[in-house]
Amino acid sequence: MFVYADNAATTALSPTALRTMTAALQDVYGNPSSLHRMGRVAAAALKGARETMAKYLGAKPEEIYFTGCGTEADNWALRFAAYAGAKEGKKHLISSAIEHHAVLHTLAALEKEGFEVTLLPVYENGIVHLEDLEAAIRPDTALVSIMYANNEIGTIQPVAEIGKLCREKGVLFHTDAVQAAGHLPIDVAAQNIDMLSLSGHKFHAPKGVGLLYCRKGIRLRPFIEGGAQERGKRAGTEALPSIMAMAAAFAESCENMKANAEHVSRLRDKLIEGLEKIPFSRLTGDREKRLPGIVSFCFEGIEGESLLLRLDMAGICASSGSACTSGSLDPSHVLLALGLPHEIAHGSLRLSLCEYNTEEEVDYILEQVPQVVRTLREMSPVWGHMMEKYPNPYAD
Amino acid sequence: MFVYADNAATTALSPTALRTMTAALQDVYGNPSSLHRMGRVAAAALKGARETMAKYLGAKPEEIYFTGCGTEADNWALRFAAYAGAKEGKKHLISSAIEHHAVLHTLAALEKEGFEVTLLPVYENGIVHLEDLEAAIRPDTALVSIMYANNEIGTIQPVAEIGKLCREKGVLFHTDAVQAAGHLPIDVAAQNIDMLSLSGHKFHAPKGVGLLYCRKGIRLRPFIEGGAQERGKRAGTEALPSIMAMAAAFAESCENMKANAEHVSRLRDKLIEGLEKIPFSRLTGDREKRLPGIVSFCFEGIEGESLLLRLDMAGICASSGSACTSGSLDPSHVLLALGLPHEIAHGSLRLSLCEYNTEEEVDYILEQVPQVVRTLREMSPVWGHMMEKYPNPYAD
Amino acid sequence: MAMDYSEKVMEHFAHPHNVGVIEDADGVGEVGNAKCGDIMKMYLKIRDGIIEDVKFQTFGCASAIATSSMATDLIMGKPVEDALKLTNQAVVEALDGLPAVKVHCSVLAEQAIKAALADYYKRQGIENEELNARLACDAEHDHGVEDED
Amino acid sequence: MAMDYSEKVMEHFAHPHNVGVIEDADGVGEVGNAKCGDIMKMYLKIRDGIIEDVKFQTFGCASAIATSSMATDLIMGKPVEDALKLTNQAVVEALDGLPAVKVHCSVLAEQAIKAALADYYKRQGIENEELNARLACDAEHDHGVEDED
Ligand SMILES: Cc1ncc(COP(=O)(O)O)c(C=O)c1O
Ligand SMILES: Cc1ncc(COP(=O)(O)O)c(C=O)c1O
Repeated sequence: MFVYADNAATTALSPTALRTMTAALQDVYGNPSSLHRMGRVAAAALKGARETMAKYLGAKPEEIYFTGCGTEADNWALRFAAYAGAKEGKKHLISSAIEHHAVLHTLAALEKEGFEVTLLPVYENGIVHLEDLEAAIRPDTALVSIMYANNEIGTIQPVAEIGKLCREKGVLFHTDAVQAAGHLPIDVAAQNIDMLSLSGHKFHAPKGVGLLYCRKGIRLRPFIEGGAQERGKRAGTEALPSIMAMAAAFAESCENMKANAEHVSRLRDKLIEGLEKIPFSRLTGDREKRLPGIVSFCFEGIEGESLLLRLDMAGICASSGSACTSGSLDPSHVLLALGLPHEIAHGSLRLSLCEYNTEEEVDYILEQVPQVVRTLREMSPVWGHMMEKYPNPYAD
Repeated sequence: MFVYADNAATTALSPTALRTMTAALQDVYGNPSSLHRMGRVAAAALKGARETMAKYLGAKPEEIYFTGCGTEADNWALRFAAYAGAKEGKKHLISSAIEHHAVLHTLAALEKEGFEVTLLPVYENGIVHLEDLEAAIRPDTALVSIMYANNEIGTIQPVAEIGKLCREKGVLFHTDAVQAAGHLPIDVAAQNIDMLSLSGHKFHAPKGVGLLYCRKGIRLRPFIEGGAQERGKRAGTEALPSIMAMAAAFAESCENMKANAEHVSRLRDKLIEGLEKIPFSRLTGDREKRLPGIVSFCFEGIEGESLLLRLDMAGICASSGSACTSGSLDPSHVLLALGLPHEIAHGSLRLSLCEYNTEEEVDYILEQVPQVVRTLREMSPVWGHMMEKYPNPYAD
Repeated sequence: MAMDYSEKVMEHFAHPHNVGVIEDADGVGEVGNAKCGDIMKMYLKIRDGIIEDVKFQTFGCASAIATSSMATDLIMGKPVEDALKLTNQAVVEALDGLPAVKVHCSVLAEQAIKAALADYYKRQGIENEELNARLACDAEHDHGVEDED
Repeated sequence: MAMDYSEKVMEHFAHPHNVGVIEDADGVGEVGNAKCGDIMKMYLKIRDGIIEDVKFQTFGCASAIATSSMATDLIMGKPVEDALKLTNQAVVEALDGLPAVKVHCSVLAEQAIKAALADYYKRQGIENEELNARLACDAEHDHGVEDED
């Protein structure tokens, strides 16, 4: 059996997105900046895609700026807000400890440039506390950037409440909604979101396209300069077929959001229940406030890459926040931010589902994971040491 | 008849690129960073594409950094070189007056940040003089950025000679090869190019993918930060299907470069000869040192947008450097840099061909353009004023 | 960006009405300059206070040609007083709108007609103070690019 | 990036040789630590200076398991002197290479075997100065990520 359960890393194209994309690649090859008929067709398609994205975000078309990926949108939002703030003497930035590297590494770079960064803690369940945010906001705070949903543990942040607080305090609020878009409701106006990043390939659109939403009234400055594309704010010939496919996929995901979420979260909960039966296992991140598709666990005594590759041998595509998957010494900063010790964080597994996954696949995962975990534990000296202290659950 | 003659704006996908792209969109959906089989397939495809691009650039695979467009590559190269130079007290940048806005606007932004910029003149034929460059290089010059070939008038700069001079002077050399790539031979090693930008959609690859070549040994810093993609230098999930299609299209363009150039330049020369017969017309840019596909003219007494839209009505897709196509007051900076007066620069037309264009299409263009020019002149007061001074060539 | 011209604009651009020269015109006006990329020249034939004929020559973009064409349509056969009241908004509306960056063309068309009318008055020995004042103050027409925020 | 493991590595990872515990081992060595994500434990059964049996337990990534497996294969049935000469390069070569970021696993495998041998010597009342020195100096194994420039 083959099971793709790594949808938080990237998704397969939806049939709709594929159809839109292949048609566009053949027929809509004009440059939207060109005045002739091919250009006008392209410009109209671009306009349509912009309107679609805006509609499902609760935004205005002129608040949408297409980018090359979610990371670019994150970099853009942060650097823009930081430099705009600095001009008014505001050099303090607030974010959370479990942001994606697209945010954290940019913040680190800004820190080197003289900005001050506060990273809010997330506690054991992986969610920021509003009181912490309120306490952290200072008169010189230029930006609050808190992700909508986390990519490793799937936890959902109280974005609307954060938006409200930031609006009250007069602080710009950006949210990295790369994992949320297409999976959780977004209404930038109702949620008081000033800027928002998303990336197509997390909701069955192609890789290499994303967007930044920026509320009208904010004098956004370009990050990539050149031609007059995107109202002069983001230069570079638009990746039109990808943009069109993203709009088609986003519309589809939003229209089916409720049904998808029901189906996927049922599978998720079944997986969680099943995997919790594995001894010395623990769910990471809040049980309730999590993305419909994300199941994240740590299994003591084993290491994530081995687990992953053994599952891959069994036909299951998954992911891990283990250091060995990243080539660095430390396991994922997200798992460490939950207060998990290194040795436990190393044994992490993320299964991320989408609406294409089936109950049979979940059953298959539930058959395989316990076996693989047991096999690896049986060759693990760490597990051996643990079994000197605890009764061996595998002893027959 | 329908004739697409705007290939310098963007090209249609080649059948090869389309095939590669649609196959990849369906089958290679894994994230190259993922460890499981889908990720490994994706990583292998990425590696293959990188090797292909490197091979046809005369570069090493580890010198290739994929980007979201040519503009991003230009922005990246310039900002990186400027900031790296500034650390050594070098705050002088050299470029040319006819660069693309991706370069010029970035330079303008850097100027505001305290860098000093020298723009070399290009003279009547649109080509920089080496002596000017040599004279402009100072001990504190951090970068020379000269485009390989110009997008409006097609002129080719003496890149190898510039590279040699820069190497001798110990100055970093970047070239915007967006218009050259796939159409002119590139060998970064032989031509002493330190950094080079290109964009897929100018050689029948999809829009939304480009690359920066950066010579090994230069400590390139990221422009977009986040994940560890592209050896930690360019974060963001790779646009893999687009990258694969770009490699396929680039290989094809390079393999067929000679044959294509022969075919296309024959068409180009026929067009030039034919259009020169139009009274009060002039070719812009050097006659010999120009891209095989670019035909650029100014027709006195008329304005480019009207010309363009009338040609469009006749089924011909073309482009113009007229101010009215850009919404700005001044016509193209490129035409002005040639010393053309505003009123003449406003009457510019660019026809850009590719290997898909045919002789019949050229004949059709040669039938239509003179008619349209004449019609517009007959309703132009400027032409009327001219005809008070000169004998009317249209008088029967 | 690609221009979003209405069908009306494209119609008038493709088949402009009243193109040409009136050799024995009663009033001629030319505005704009080639440096900026648009010049309009209007010719009026006026009898008994009625615009009997109007023709134009235009160097410029599609919307410059279309607004010239529409403006001549709007005043053809009308009393001079009506022509004096022609506004660029009326031209824009009659064309079902113009892209923001092209509105200046309609201003130019209005000015060209007024310049021709001023010329007519002048030849008649009449000083139309109001018209001259208006023309002087319009002269600095704004070609500016839209800035959204 | 996705790891580029050789087929040999994947073979040994999927079906590691000599996994387990030797209850009455003559030498046992454990190196690495859980914080870094890899621990290897080696058990040796030695008779007449020959390694009669060797088993391992490993907590770690695929290459940690594969290098443990390969390292035990390489010393199984060999004289102790040969085992002492085992280098991490030999393990890497026998596995047809390792990704650069994973070479440290082979170092760990070498160290685990040497630690087990040191334990064997100690139990035998023999001080192997050279071996102890080597172990002490290896202890700070480098887990660093490759930096290309
Ligand atoms: C010379 C030149 N440089 C840079 C660019 C920018 O490329 P892209 O639009 O793909 O970002 C272009 C094309 O528009 C170009 O012709
Ligand atoms: C939360 C989050 N932010 C940002 C990104 C970056 O998106 P992309 O890789 O498309 O640039 C990702 C995905 O990798 C993500 O999960």
